[in-house]
Amino acid sequence: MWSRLLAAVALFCLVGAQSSAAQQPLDRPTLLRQLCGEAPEVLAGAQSTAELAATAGEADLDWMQAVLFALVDRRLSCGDDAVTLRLPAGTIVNASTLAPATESASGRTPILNLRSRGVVEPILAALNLLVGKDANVKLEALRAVEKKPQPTLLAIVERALKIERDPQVKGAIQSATETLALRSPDPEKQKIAIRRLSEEPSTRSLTLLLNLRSEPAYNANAGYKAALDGAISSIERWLAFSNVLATIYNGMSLASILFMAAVGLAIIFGLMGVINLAQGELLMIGAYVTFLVQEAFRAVLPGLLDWYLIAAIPIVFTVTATIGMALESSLIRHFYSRPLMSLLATWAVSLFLVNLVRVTFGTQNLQFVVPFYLKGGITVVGDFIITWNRLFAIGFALLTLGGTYYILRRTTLGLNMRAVTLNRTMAGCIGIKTRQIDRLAFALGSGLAGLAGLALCPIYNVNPQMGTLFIIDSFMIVVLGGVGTLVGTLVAAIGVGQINVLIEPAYGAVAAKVIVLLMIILFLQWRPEGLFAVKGRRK
Amino acid sequence: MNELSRRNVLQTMAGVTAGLAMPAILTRSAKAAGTVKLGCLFSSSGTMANLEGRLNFVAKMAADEINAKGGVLGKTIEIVTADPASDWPLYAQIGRQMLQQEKVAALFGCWTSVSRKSVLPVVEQANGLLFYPLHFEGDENSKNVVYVNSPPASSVIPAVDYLMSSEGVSAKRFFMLGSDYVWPRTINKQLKAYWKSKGIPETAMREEYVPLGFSNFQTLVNQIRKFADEPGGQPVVVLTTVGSSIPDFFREFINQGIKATDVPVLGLDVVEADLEGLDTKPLIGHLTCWAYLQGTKGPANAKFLKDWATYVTSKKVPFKPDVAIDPMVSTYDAINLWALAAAKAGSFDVPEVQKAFAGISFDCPSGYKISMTSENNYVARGVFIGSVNEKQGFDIIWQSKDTPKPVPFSPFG
Amino acid sequence: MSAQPSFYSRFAADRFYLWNLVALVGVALALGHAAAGGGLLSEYAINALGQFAAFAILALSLDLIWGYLGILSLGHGLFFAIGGYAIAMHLLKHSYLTTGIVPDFMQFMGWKQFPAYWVWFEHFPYAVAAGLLFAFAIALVFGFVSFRSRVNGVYFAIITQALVYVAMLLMFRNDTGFGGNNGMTGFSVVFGARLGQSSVTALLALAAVVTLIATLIGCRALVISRVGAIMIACRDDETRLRTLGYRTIALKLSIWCLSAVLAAIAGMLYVPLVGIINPRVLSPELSLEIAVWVAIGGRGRLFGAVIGAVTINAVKFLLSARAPELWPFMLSALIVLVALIFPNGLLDLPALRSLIREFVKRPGAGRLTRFKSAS
Amino acid sequence: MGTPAIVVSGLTVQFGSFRALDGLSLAVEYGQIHALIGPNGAGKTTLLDAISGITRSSGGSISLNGLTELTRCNEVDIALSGIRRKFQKPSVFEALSVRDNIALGIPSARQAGLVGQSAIDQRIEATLDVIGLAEQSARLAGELAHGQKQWLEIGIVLASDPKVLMLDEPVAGLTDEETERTGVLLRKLKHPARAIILVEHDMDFVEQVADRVTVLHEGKTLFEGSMKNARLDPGVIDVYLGR
Repeated sequence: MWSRLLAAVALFCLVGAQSSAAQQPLDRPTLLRQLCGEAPEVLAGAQSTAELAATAGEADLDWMQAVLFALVDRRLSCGDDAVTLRLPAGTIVNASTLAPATESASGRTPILNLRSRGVVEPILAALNLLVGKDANVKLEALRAVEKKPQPTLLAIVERALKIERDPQVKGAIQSATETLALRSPDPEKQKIAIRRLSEEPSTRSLTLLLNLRSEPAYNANAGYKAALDGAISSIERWLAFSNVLATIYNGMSLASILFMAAVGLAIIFGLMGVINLAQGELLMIGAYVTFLVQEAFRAVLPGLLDWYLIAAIPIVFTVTATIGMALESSLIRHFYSRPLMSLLATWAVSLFLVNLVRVTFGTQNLQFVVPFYLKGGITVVGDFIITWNRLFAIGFALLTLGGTYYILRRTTLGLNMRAVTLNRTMAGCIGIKTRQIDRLAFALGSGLAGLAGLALCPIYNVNPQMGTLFIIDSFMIVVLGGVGTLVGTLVAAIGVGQINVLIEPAYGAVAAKVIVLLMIILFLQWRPEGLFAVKGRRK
Repeated sequence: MNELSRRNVLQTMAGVTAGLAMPAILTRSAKAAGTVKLGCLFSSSGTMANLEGRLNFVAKMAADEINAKGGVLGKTIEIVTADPASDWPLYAQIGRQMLQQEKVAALFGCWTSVSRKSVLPVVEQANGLLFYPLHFEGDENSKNVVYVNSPPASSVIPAVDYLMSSEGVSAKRFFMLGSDYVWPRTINKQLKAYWKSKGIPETAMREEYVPLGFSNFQTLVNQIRKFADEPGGQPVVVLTTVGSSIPDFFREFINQGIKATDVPVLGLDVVEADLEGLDTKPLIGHLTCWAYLQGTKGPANAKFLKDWATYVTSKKVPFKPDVAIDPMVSTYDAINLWALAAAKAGSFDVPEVQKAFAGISFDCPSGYKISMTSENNYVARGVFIGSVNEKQGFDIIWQSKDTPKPVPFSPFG
Repeated sequence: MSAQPSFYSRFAADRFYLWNLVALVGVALALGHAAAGGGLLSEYAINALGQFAAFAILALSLDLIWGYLGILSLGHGLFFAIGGYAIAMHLLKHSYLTTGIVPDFMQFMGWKQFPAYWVWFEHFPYAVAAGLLFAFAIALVFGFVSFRSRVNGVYFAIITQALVYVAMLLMFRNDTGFGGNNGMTGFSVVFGARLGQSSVTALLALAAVVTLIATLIGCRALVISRVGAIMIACRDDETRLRTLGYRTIALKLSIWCLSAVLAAIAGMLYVPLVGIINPRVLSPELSLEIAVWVAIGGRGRLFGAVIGAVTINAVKFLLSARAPELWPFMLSALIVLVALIFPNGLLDLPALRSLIREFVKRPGAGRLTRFKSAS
Repeated sequence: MGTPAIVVSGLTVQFGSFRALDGLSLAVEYGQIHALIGPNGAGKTTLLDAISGITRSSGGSISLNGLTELTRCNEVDIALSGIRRKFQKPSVFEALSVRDNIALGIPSARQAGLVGQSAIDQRIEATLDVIGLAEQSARLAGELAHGQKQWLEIGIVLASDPKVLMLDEPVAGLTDEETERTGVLLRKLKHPARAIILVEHDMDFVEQVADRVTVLHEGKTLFEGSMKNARLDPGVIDVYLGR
């Protein structure tokens, strides 16, 4: 009895103390000193900011947001005499007054360790929720707060709910508070939270809900049990669905890479029967040309830097196609009747190109600016994230497919190429310049390899050796699909991509690759002409 | 990298032309009268080239410095380099060639444990000396190898302790992702035993391996995301992939939107050079541990960084002048340690130099005074834990008080 | 009137072959001298000679099927590796039983005993037999399915390349029980003698050279026999040969298996000399390089393969220590030169002679004519 | 007349949607030279391919001596059952000597009815004599003139003393004198226990040597009989010989 009373009094005092602290004016210099200090002090400073934010005035809120943002972004500079911060625009201001200032000579930037960062970032998000200027910023901030719910932040969220004007944001905050009530002692509130969570299925939600099964209410309250079990099974269903989607997406993204690496080869091999082991290096050169385009943009058009990837498309194609054409007329054309020698000769070319690039550019990975449109991704459903860079690769592969199909089916060049593929002598007899067609086809195949290199820039490391990764895979794709059929190459790429991704989680990446390659080898023993083959007289 | 321009191209041309003048190069080794030769086993081609390549130049820089002070025992050091092309047996081949044909006084080299293991029988048979500049899995103590960097007990374990402490992230669950070879396997084996001794259940540990040079981490990062969302406490990733798999992994990690505050990555082999191709802003906070980080304060480091920058610009070295990584410093230390030992022994003979190791010490750029004892061939080094910053480098968030005594054989596993 | 010349006169007909064989016997004698304690050759040279001999056998094995049968395998490293791994397993287990040092891979995998398939590998004859049989079996199965479904030419080449690549990926895995990426190293004892002693090295090198001589004689006997004629016929026109009533599948299969076994023998001789084997011998690049040795030395001439293998490797050894940057450029230039101008290899003396004659006849004529290739 | 050497009935060979042979039926007798003529694409070479097992048929049958069903055999078994074929493009082994080439014509001594190395050598000498290349026996086949190559190939297919001999354009590209000699050679090859199938475009040559002629058109038989009658047949004139 006494103890309970005591507890109540203590609680009262605590609340009182807190609210009285909140009414005190913000001591900016002290706070800054804390944020400039060692890790425990930073934590204490951040915590007191969070507590103050529930009641602080608007000017103080803006200030707190600016300082914490600068801290996280490492724009804060702690000098012995003064603390300054660099605004995102670049101007240096006094951290206490936000008046223009110069950086102190002794200034050093405080480093957040992981623990502090884990605390500061949600607080900053909560502040953004209060003072953010844009609905999107606020929604993102809300998500961040929801992800790491801290008791001190609940008051801020409640305050945000009160002052929010935008109905969309207000609604989102409303539902977030309901979700955050998952740990509330009131089973009814919990039930609402459970329903909210089941509407956003993810492994995380599932974990949160599974924990609730140990709550006393689970066994005591039938309605509660039903709500929880229903929510869990609903999430599990969504997760299963999202896993299927994720597998398909991963498979398609692998398939798109395989297809792009293989399509140029398919054209060259199909038309001329020459195996170009330097195809991977043309791909690598495509990536390097993309890099040079980026550097050119950086030097000449820094404002449009994000668009270098698009601008590089025609340049990469032209450069690699020209290299391919030069290669064809200087070397490859001598090997049309000696395909085995062509293997060695093109390997020599590949060796040469790799080493040429190596001594010119060095061995390090090239540094690419990731354009804003390729950064990150979007959660579609459950755990399924669509990452923009892979979507770019898929889209690019589709465009390549469309373009190649168009060239092969709708242009004179394509018609001539198909004629030469079917019967070289006859095509020559009816006046097709087979030499010229060879050269153009080789240029096309090389250009496509270059484009594959471009599309890989945002996904893979670009270095002189990158081409060798692809060569065996793309050959197997071409042969599996059947020589000389675009559809075959496409189907083979999709098939191999999907099977690979299906096997990978169970047996690991290497085993998946081994199994898939062995399957292809066996298949080719059984059907050497591949999936889609043009039949003709043997010999 | 931004200045790959005519100069580089011209350099290449010059290289190729020089090659055509082969005989001139072949006669080079004839002028060996007043010199003592040291051999380098670092690849300038293949998967390891980006990392190992720069160590050749550091060795030359260290030798130049020593030579400028009058050399060792009155002789100038000549550095002999080669290209084992990231091909492990070739390290053994070239190592043999250097010891038996070139008669080098000591070898400096290898990055991966595989390559060291392949050279080991060669140096043991020829009774040579190999200075190995990488931190590694330990459990080895050959009298013919000087382990300049730290075994796990004095580098990895402190970093893991930090992650598990409340000062770190109070890590409870561990996803181990490594390249499939001896170093990651051994490290993970020891870590598992260590965690077991700390009462962490098996269910809180996951172990995955990818082949060297693996690049498609989409599925694995999916798995990590899942693992992180499962119950049981704060997850961390212990990353022991090497070479190009490191940036590939981080790229996918960024794209799937995982932050260091959600799932921190302790990248045991991540150096500044691995971050070169990346936008590291979304990676801020991930951790690494080494016996040297570029950000360390102190005159020794300032001098080292300045010397390296000058060396790179004056000798047109194809690496960044403003990036220094632990193995570079370790190689620098190694050359100096050898010179100290040889000077102390008064001889270049391996048995004499070996005897002289006990008690030598050197002011390492890391700011620590590193030393060797008669107990083993390990060098006592300091330990740093670094956190990735937005400038493709590391901020030091923890460092050891002094140089812990190296423990070659792990008590765990 | 035109009776078939005797076997011996045909064997001796090729002077080039004979003189080279004599030179090889000379090398063997020098190595024998070294094994007996003579100091004529440096230890490094002895080791290098042994390795070159192993490579030469490997090149010969490829020449047999490529040069004489027209089947290009870009996966011959597979058989080389099988031989190498078998002998490495023997050495490792033998060393373990003698010295008690647990192999590295078992240490880091936390294994207390050898996997089941390592049983009996401490017995040398068993290890050799197992290695050769395994190489033979793989070749038989793969060759049978390939040749039966008429997979040949570039298809066969790239499928073998994929095969060796698959094998490499597989062997990189540590859980296969073959040491993963690390491979196997740390062999300390061979036949009870300490590996690394110079007399032991000389004996190993001598074994390699003697095997090379035996292989050369055997191959020569084969290619000048009727089977040799059938092989060449099969290389040049298989359909023609089949319509004459020859079961070319059986022929190809037997030579292919023979070639695989030879490659495995080469691997067995190579590994004790270098003291390490790891999956890098399974890299597609190495297998391509074997084809390059043969092409540069000249296909379809036994000593072409040997000289190609020895020269390329000697230059490579020399350059990777002295001017490492240069080697890939030189190699690619050599390949292109051979592919474009000397399709029968750099030892194609008649082609060289007529090339010189052409230059002399038409001074200033810059264009080089290509010479007709054998296939 | 006894059993025909080769009986083709209802044979169909299809490449994709194109029928190279369309229900073709034909009988070739022993002791005769049976010529197949017709315009390009009529299916002459395809028929030889089908008989020798190089091309798989999609319907119909081919039997040897009324017993062996050839459509179910592969080309090796067909060759070993005594059928030999000379290709349109001279297919000799250029890297081997003339003698080795002839020797390769005897895949199995027992099957060719020869016992002992001396019997084989005798057969080789005899064949060399017949084709008139005895003087050239040590030369490489690749060094021979075009006409000599044609004869060498006939020698190769002759060496095993085949029951059925198929010759695809043996005089294509030969001089008149060489054609003359080939004609003489062909008549020498006629043998009561041997059937010879000849595909040729040289009508005069066919008229000179053939006992019987089948004219093919679009994979079907257009005419069968003597060459003299073929020249008079309006259908044949229409599609092939021209007016």
